Amino acid sequence: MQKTYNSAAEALDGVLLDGMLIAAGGFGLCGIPENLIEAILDAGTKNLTIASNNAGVDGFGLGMLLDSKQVKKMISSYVGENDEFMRQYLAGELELEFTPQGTLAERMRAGGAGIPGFYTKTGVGTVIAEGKEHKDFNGETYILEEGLVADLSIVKAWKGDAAGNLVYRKTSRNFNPNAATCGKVCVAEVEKIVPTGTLDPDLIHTPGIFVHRIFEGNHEKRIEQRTVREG
Amino acid sequence: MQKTYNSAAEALDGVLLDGMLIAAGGFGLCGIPENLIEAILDAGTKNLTIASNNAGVDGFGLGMLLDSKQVKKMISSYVGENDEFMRQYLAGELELEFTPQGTLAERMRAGGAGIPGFYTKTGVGTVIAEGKEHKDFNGETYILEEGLVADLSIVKAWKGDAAGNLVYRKTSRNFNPNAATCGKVCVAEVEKIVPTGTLDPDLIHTPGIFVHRIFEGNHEKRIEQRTVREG
Amino acid sequence: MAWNRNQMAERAGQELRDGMYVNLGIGIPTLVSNYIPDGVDVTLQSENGMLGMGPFPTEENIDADLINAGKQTITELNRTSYFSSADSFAMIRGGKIAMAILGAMEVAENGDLANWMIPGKLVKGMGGAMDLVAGVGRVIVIMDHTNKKGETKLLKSCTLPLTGTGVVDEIITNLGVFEVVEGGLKVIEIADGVDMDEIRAKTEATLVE
Amino acid sequence: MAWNRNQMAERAGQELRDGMYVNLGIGIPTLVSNYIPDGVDVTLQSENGMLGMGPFPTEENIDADLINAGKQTITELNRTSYFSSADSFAMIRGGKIAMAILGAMEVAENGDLANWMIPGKLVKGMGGAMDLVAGVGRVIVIMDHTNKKGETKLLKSCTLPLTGTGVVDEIITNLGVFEVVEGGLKVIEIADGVDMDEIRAKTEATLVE
Repeated sequence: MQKTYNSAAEALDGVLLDGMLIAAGGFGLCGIPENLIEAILDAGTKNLTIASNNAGVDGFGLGMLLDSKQVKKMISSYVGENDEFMRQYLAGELELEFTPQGTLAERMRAGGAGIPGFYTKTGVGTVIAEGKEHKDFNGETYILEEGLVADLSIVKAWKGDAAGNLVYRKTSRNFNPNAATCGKVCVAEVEKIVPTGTLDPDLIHTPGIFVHRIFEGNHEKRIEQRTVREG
Repeated sequence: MQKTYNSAAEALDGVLLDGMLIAAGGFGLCGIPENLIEAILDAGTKNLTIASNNAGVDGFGLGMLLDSKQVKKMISSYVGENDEFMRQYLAGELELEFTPQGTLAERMRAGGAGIPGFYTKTGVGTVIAEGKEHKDFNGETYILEEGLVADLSIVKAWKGDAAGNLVYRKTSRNFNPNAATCGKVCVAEVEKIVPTGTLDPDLIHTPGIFVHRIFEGNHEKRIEQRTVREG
Repeated sequence: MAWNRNQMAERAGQELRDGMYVNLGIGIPTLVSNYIPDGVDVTLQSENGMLGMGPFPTEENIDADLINAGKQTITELNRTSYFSSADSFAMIRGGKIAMAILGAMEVAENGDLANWMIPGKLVKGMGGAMDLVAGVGRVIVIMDHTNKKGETKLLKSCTLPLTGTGVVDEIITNLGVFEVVEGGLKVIEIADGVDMDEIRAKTEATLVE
Repeated sequence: MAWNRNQMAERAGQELRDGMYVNLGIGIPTLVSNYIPDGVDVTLQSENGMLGMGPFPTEENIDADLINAGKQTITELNRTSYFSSADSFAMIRGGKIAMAILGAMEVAENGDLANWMIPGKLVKGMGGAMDLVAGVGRVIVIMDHTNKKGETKLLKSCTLPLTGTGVVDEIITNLGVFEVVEGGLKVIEIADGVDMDEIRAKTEATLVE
């Protein structure tokens, strides 16, 4: 069982298809699968639907796939950092399914966990609830949200091993563990591939069973809002 | 904010009520909250409903609360190691809500996550599905299971700190992190309380927000099936 | 006169209680962390996956892997833990966060909140706001009493797409503090240099005694 | 003649493919781990929260915190990871486990399975079996062809409470290997010293060619 690959392009070989649904990890530009996004740009795969909390910024992250018009639809909670996104959306060139952040994370987890639907209070009484089944539990109203199963998951971790076990670092964890579970195929890029057996089995965030392919990437790790206090 | 207590009895002071619903961690006798169970035995709290994967063995773990007739009902997936359980159940002295193991774990997680119901394939076409709502997603039939919210969670971890952060060890993790989330109050017993700041924040299994009270206990850690190979 | 941003944040700080887990929104709510009263130990949650948020870093401590929900670089504390987005919102939806303090475009007298979208104009998204207002124990809004055109933001009913219905418990504006009660908003505090006439003139929502 | 327990386990081992994640039930299925073919790398999942299950420990390596779903002491491997019960069954329900091999009381010709309860008599519970058969890619049953009274366990329809409906893909008994196909069970292998007459005599389920 060989899960390690030498590059993003190799790791994506044979799994990209026009029109596919991709689930991506990352929050803002933190913990995004930079190398895999670039490889999808290079591959030119079209009509993508991408489930990702954000849409990158102009010229970086998923913003690159918007610039190249490879994206048909985004499933996101917040796209406010990307002017090209806004332009394409307001011009009707891009579809957008707004999903509250917690609902999006839970939809990914549910999809990966074989749960096709769950009820949540989030969005009741708002446009998010329109057209969705409503149901009362203990006198309160909830709406039905569906699990999200993607054709492909692309995630970024800090360390990983050849068995596909992943460990994330600080808030770059975010959506990555959830996205990793919901793809029929999951490709992970890591900062460092470590020898199998060196990760503490009690402290693995994503067990290898979820990860089909893994490679070591180069990460710019761009910072969106550099805020500091006096030293 | 003081979360640390000196004993199980102290940590349970004021939270036990006759007729309450308790969610307990543990699988078999592995990772069970031994000290808290003993303290509930000493407190003599009655008519308990206990959600726990297993019911202990005769004379140990939750079996002690069965012997003392403190339990009205169990919500469990497997009770086969306990003769007194079987006797009380077949005599009609004890209620039992059989819940498949994965459904029980997910019901605890859902209850803690504000999800009042979710759909699962588990149990479709069996007695478990009787009386439950059925719904089709993508041509397959699922049943609705409800989130479980307990009045009290009792869990056992390996290490914890004064902020309530918990780390579990090997397969003694099992239901503990899920049970911890679903109680209105969660009391945790640990083998060792460590100074706050010594647990790696990337590697905490149960964040302190879930844990209201914590104490250091003494653990027998009885083994049910001692199986060995030649050395 | 009225309160400035820092005074509004300071007033919000008085709502904090020892031991609380709190989520602070972007903007003025973020300033509340500067006004946590002495002796009150509050743990800040950041919905991108962190409990125990520390102050902004010094220049040499900036870490690209450590940001808050506003995408700002931050630091950790000794009690900090990190978790996934699903686990973060499990906490939020599950009612484990005692209080959220956030900004708003409009609040209605029944507690309806609009703070995420201006149709045809501003399309940023709700982020975690809908989850927060649905799941958190107590929701406090901090905002200016009027918008840039001088129009009130405390309305009989919201005109913008809602973030949640009947979710706001208290509103802190530059003019005072308002509690959402049966029948409308109750004035529970008036800012220095402001009087009830000014509040009445600048409020569309029903004010109850 | 027919196959003994170890031969049945060995035959099941031939169903394993390189890279598979597999869950083995209690009893004969546990023995399958002794018969993983050379060159086939299989990762065993234990539903109490472990991936990468190793062999039984030596006496000095027994660890009370390390057991399998049968509550037996076991060991870990270098690729092992541990997780919660909810995460474990997320894996199972989510279809990440390629194969489950488990025991049974009865199997019907349409793949119905009964292996958890004898009403009024045996009340142990389903444990994780209902989740496994609902979620796992391929379900293989290993069991004796007949019960202690000599009655067949391969039925037209199950008489005991079901664990799942239409879930079994293949049955390995002491008499042979049977695939669940349209219309009934197809004999795909016969044990040494057994013939079709014996199989027909001991099987109630429809046998299809």
